[in-house]
Amino acid sequence: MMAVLVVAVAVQRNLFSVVVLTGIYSFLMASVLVALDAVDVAMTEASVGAGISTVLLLGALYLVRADEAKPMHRPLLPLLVSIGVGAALVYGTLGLPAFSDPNAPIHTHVAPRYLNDALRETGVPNVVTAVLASYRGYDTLGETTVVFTAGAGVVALLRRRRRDGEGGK
Amino acid sequence: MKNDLVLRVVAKLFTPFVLLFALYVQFHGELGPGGGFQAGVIAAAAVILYAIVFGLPAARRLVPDAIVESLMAIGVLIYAGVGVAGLLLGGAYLDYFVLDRDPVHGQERGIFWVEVGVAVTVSSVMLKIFSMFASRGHDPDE
Amino acid sequence: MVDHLPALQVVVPLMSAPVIVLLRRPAIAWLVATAACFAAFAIAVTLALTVAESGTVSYAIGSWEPPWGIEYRVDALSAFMLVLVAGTAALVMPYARRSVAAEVPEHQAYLFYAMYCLCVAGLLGMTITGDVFNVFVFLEISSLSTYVLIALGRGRRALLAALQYLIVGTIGATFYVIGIGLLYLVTGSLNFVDIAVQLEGVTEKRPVLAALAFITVGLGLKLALFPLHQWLPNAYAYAPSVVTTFLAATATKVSVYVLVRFYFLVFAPLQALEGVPVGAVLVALSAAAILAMSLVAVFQPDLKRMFAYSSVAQIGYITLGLGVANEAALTGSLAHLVNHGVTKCALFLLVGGIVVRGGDTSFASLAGLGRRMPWTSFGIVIAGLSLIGVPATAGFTSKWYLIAGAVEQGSWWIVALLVAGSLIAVAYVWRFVEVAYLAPAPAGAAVHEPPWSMRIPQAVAVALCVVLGLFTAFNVGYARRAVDLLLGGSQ
Amino acid sequence: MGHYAYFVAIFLMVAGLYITIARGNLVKKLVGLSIFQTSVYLLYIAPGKLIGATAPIVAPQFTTYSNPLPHVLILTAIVVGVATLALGLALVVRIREAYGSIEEDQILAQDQDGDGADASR
Repeated sequence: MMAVLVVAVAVQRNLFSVVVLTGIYSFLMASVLVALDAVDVAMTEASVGAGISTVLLLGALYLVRADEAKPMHRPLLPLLVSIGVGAALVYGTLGLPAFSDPNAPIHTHVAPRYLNDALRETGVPNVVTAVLASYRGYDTLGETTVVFTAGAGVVALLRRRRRDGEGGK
Repeated sequence: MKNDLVLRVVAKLFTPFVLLFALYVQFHGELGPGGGFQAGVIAAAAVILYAIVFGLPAARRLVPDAIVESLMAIGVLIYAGVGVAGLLLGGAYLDYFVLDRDPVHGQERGIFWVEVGVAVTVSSVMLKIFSMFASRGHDPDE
Repeated sequence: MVDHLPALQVVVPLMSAPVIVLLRRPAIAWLVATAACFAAFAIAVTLALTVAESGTVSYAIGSWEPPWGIEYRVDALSAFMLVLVAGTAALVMPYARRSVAAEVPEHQAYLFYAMYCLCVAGLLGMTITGDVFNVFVFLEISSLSTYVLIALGRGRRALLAALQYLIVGTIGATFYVIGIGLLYLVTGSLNFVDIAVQLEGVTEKRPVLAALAFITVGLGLKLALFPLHQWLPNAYAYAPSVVTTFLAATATKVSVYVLVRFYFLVFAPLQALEGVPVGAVLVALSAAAILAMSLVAVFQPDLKRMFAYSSVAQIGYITLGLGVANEAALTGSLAHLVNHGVTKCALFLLVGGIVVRGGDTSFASLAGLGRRMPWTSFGIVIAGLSLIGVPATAGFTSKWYLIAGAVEQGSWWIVALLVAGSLIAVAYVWRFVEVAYLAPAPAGAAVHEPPWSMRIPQAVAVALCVVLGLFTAFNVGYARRAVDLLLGGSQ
Repeated sequence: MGHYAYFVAIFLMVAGLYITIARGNLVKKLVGLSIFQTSVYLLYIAPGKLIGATAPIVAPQFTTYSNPLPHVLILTAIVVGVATLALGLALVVRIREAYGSIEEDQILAQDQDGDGADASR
C-alpha cells in the first residue's frame, strides 16, 4: 500500500496531488508504527508528517504556483545510484537478527535498563518519555535547538525588508 | 473561507478544545503516549486552524508575532536553563537528581520542565513558520 | 565549575543564540556572539591543557553513565579539534562586524549572529560527544544553520547554492543515520567506545560492512570527499565572507574528524573487516581529488571559487593520509587539518576584505590589487605559499609528514602525486600574483585597505600560517598525541 | 516475517532517494527527501518490536515491552525531518521569487547566461 503510494508520488506531476499523496503516506506510516508498538512515534508522525508538513507544503505550493515540468534528464544514473544504495542495504540487513528475535543485541544490551529501572529511577511510567527527557535528555535539547534553528532560519529567509509586513501592531 | 458561517462557528468551538487536548497531551505524556513535542504541534495546529478560517491578521491579534518569536527562544532557554540549574545545584549538566531532595522527585520535576521548554519552542516555531509562509503570499510586488 | 567545562563548551554558544534572538539589536547580538565565541575558545584551551596533563576526560551528561546516557569525551584528538573550531570562531568574530554589515541586511544581522552561534555550537558538539546519535543531532544543528548562513549571501545564486547543499547535506545525514542504525542493530549501543567493545564479539560481517559504507558516504558528502564535493564550490563562492571563512576552516574538518573516529576507534581494530580495501579506496579518491580539483582551480575566473576548489583538493591531502594510515601519514593528515584550516581561514578573511572594499572577486577586477591593497595582496601571497607548502610555512610541515608516510609505505607514486599537487598549486597562486602585481591598476585607484577591525584578524591568521610552520609544537605535537591514541586501540 | 520489514523500508528508501536525485522540480525533490528520511523510521523501529509485547509504557499487567530506545531516536529524526523540510521550502519560495521558476534546469540555464561560471555541473 505504501509502496503504491510512493510510486504514485514519483509518477504524479501535479504537485498538489503529490502533497496530498504524501500526507496519506505519512498517515499510513503512522498506522504501521502503531502496529509496531511505537505509539509516541506514531502520534508524532501523524501530527507532523500528515499535519504540519502537509500544511507547509500546501503553503509553499500556494506561493510557488507551479506544476512539475516534464523531466528532461535521462533518469538512468539516479536510478542506478538508488538501486545500488538499496542493494548495499539489502546486503547489510541480511546479516541482521531476524524480526522479533528477543536475543538480538538491541534487546539485551542497554535497553533493558530503561525498561526495568526507568520507573524506579525517574518516576515516569512512559519509558519513551523517560529516555527522551532524562537518559538521553541532551539529544532532546539538541532536537529543540534544531527546531529553533529552523524557526529562526525561516524568519531570516522569508521576512520582508520593510518592517510593516510584520505583525498586527 | 472567511464568510462561511458553519466553518466559523465550528472553528471557534474547536480551537479551545484542541488547545485543551494539547495540554492533556503535554501533561499526560509521562503516563501515556505524548509529550512536549506532540503537544506543541497540536497547539500550533489549533492556532493555524484559527488563522486559516479567520485570516492571519485575526490570528496575529490573538498571538502577536513578536511574542511568538520571543517564545521560540524562551523554550530553548527553559530547556537549557534546567541543565544549568543542575550545574548550579552541584550536579552534572541536565542532572535532574539534584533538583529536589528526593532524587526521583527531582527527575519528575526536571522532565516536567524540559517538556514545557520543548512544547513552547515547538508550538511557537510551527506557528511562526506557518505565518511566515502565509504572510509571504500577500505580496504587492508579485 | 572546572569539572563541567565539557558541557559548557557547547552550552555557552548554544544558549547565546536564543539570547540573541530575544535581544534583537544587531550591536548587542554581535557583542553576545563575540563573548560566547571567546568564552568557548578559552574553555577549549583549558580542556586541551587538562587533557595534555591528565589524559582523557569523560563527562556523563545528566549523571547517567554511558552507554545509557550521553557521554562527552575529550581526548587528545577531540581537544585538538575543539581548539581549532573555537579558535576560528573567535578569530572571525571581530572581523565579522564590518564584514556582516557590508554583506547582510541590517534587520537580519541579529539572526545571522544567532545562526553563527548555533553553527559553532553544532560543530563543537559533534566534536566533543562520545555518542554516535548525538553526533547526528549536532550535525543537523550545524547543517541547518549553515544552510541559512549560506542563503544570507548576496544574490540569488546563494539561495540555489544553499538549497543544493540542503538536499545533499540531508542525504548525507540520512546515510549517516542508516549507518549508525545498522551498527546499533548489531551492537545494541550508541556510544563510540561501547560500540567498539561490543563489535569485538560480532561475527556477522555484512551489517558492519554496510554500516562502514553508509557512514563513509554520509560523512563523505559532508566533508566534500571527491566525487561527492559538488555542493562545495557554489556554497563557498556565494556565501557571505565570514561564513565561507568559518566553514572552510572548520565544517569539513569536523566531518573528517568524525570519520577518523569511526575508522580508527571503531572499525580499524575489527577482525571482521580484514581484507576490505578501505584504505586503498580512500587513497584513490584522494589522489583524484588532488589532481582534478587543483587543475579545475587553475581555470576558475573568480578568486573565491578558485580557493573553494583548492579546498576540495586540500581535503584530498587529508583523506590521503587517512588512507595510507601509517604513523607519519596520519600525523601529516591531522596536522594538515589544522594547517589547511588556518591557511584557508587567512585566505578567505583576506578575500572578504576585498569584498568589503570593492565587492567583486573575479580576476578581471583584481588587476593591480598589489597597489590598491598592498597588505591584503601581500597576505594572500604569504598564505598562498602555505597553501603550496613552501618550507617555513604551515602547509610544508603537514605535507612533509605525508611524504614521509608514503615513502615509508614505499608508494613512490603518492610522493610524485603530492609534488604534482603542489606544483599545480603554484600555478593557481601565481595567477593571483600575475593579476595583482603585474597587471596595471585601473586609472585613479588609491590605496584602500579594509578597516582595522578586519585587518587584525587577517594579520593574526596570516601570521599563524608562518608561525605554525616554524614552531610545530601545537599542530604536529598534538597530532602525534592524537595518532598515538588512534593507533593504540580504543583507549 | 523474516526480513520483510527491512525490505519494505529499503524499497521506500530507494524510491525516495530516486525522486530526490532524479527530479528537477525542487518541491518534488524535497518530498522525495522526506520519503527517504521516513523510510529510515521503519529500519529503526521494526527491529525493536517483539511479537506479543506492548508499547513501552510500564504497567503492572504487562511483562514484555518493545524496545523504547529506537522510538526516542526516531522522534528526534522526525523533528529534524520537519525542520529540514520547512527550511527547504522557505528556500524554494525565495528561489521562485528570484528566478520565477522551480525547475532546476531552467534555473541553472538562467545562471549560465550570466557568466557560465558554474563549472561543477
